[in-house]
Amino acid sequence: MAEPMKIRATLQGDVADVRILMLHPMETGQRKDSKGQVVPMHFIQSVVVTHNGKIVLDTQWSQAVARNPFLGLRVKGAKAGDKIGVTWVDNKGDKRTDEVTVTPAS
Amino acid sequence: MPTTRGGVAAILLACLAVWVAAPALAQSDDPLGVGRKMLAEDNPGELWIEQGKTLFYQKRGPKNASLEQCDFGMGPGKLEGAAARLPRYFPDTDKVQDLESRLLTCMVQLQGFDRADIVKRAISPGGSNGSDVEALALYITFRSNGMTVNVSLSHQKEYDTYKAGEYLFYRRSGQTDFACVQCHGEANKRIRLQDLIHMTDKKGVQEVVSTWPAYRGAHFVVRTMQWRLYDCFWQMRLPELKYASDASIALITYLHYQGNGAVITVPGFKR
Amino acid sequence: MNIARRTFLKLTGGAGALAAACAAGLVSSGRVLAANWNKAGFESKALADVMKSLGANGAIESKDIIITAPDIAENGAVVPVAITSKLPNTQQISIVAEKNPFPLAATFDVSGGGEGYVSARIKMGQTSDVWAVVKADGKYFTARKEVKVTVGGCG
Amino acid sequence: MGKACLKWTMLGSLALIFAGCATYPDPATTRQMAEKMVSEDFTAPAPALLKRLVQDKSQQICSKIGDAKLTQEEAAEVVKLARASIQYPASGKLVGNWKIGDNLAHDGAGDRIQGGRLEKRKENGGLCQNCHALAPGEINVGNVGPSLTGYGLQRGNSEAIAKLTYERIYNAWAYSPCSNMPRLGATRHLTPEQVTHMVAYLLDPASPINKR
Repeated sequence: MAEPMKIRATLQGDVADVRILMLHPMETGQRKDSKGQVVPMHFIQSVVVTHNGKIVLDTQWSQAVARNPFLGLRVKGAKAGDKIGVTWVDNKGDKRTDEVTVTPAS
Repeated sequence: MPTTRGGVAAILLACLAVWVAAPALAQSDDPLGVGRKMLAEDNPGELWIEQGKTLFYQKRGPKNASLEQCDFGMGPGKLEGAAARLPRYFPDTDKVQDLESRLLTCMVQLQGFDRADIVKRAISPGGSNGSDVEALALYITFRSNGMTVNVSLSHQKEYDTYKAGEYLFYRRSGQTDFACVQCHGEANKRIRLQDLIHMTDKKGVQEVVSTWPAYRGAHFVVRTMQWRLYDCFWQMRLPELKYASDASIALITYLHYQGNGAVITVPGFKR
Repeated sequence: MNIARRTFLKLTGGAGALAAACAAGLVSSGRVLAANWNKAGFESKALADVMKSLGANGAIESKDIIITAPDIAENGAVVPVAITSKLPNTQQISIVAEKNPFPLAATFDVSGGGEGYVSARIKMGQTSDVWAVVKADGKYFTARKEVKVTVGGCG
Repeated sequence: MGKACLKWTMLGSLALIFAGCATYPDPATTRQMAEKMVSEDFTAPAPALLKRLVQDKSQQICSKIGDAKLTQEEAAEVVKLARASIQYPASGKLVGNWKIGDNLAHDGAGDRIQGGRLEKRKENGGLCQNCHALAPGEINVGNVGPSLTGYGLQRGNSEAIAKLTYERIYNAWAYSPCSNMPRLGATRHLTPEQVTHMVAYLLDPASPINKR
């Protein structure tokens, strides 16, 4: 089962600074394990970020995105308490959705 | 000492690649700094904190017990500030213990795990999801975040351990004639591009004792202080340092006492 | 532990290993493609083909695109790249590592309140120009920056 | 801490209450305890490899703690032992092949022990790149030791320089007792032949290290 993401959404003026960390192997399909077996390709292909349910960023990734991926973005017109949702889907069909609320700058 | 790795072919390839390209180092004052800062700002090590917390409170092992009764020196289950005061002397084991050796004691005594078995898995394969001990060590240290390292010497065994650690820090051996101090005794030194922390300097040693466990970028997992020491001895061409051994605890006691006053900020981020 | 080291070798053991990692073939059975996943673009081996797949032929260089990335990356397996587009009505940002076997690393469609800014981390097999390809107001623009890749664990 | 403890001791009667008041052990006790750790807390795939932990006379002398200084007598002894250790290649030729030396200088592997195994290599790397700047413009080089860029340009390649260079690589302590530089030949990390190749790499005008 996919592990939870770590999402930070911090308000800076009317822009939410969103930083997302995901736990994922992002296997290229070329690497061999300790027994010499090729580890099958396994990578996140799509990450969709929503602001109060409305899509603000729709990404397509290749296996060239680094392991345990990071995604940073900024959302205009945000206010404290707004919901930021993130969903990723990988090439095996595994998916994970997490949601946080936008917090005021500390 | 930072580590070096790679198969022969890979090394030669890599070195040649760098060397053929041979661009001037000084495009900006710190050509590596931008990347280091960007990586450290969003540290994947944070993904292991929850995992460590879950492992700590879950009933596990042959005795089906959580670690809530584990005493890291502040009383059973009291984690706030506990890591900041380790290593310390524990009367029940009659030993000075660092965080990881104490954790082992609890996993064996409270949960009934086999010590040798935990030790075998303690340092996880690079590119894996990490080991239980790595996640637990991070979570327990994380509960001291923002607190000041405050290791005290009062029991005779604490004095003894500290002094043994100091001795080992300066003890040269093996075919490289290295002790720790050969790489960590001066400011602004590097092994290839990797900065070497100046550990005979207060600020340097404080950086060491306040940033482990850390996410090791090149391994994609959280590494601990025990791993850091193990890896140094590997690179020095010396035999393998036993996990949670007295020698490791002595070195950790020496460094942490030297680093008193540092503010714990984990997980650290290492290249 | 030896497993740790060996696995590691295969992860980031050197330029050769990294190049191989980045050269991963895209032929694999049973994978689930996201509906809009730019298969042609991600399977392109040359920058020109990537541009074509994005519909970005004839894109012009723009000073309004800023690439933030290290001059020297210590670890080619994790190269941070942030792209800021000040172009009005930025709709899409792509990150392309020119000398990777498959150069197109990621494409970001910006909509709603999304700003012209994304930050990610990519794998790079060798020293290369990193391109930002930006679609704004229906037109395509580019910027590039060289990132030198040293393999930190060399020797 | 130790000092505070002594003060208590000086308070006489209080010292009785805190009988055995803890304090730093003396150097001999420390040494004994630490050496016991060294003998018990490391593993190796073969007993011979454990011997790497055993210090030779020079290493013992060179393990000064903290700011302690080497005495003149100690320095002289280290130099004497170092001089006696130097062996020359059977061929008598001190300058080998700079191309081989170049590879060696950029090779940091060999002889490490992990997971119960000794790293298998035909020969050990020369480790130079880890600590020294080498050819002009090389990025991935260390600075623990002095820069070697232009080494031959500055010194020429006379026989005397070749001998000095050979000896400094074979056993640096013959010239700089207890310096950080490993005694690469004397500790058998490198063979005399390998050292000659590194001498060539440093001195040959065609070597990249001497490119302007």
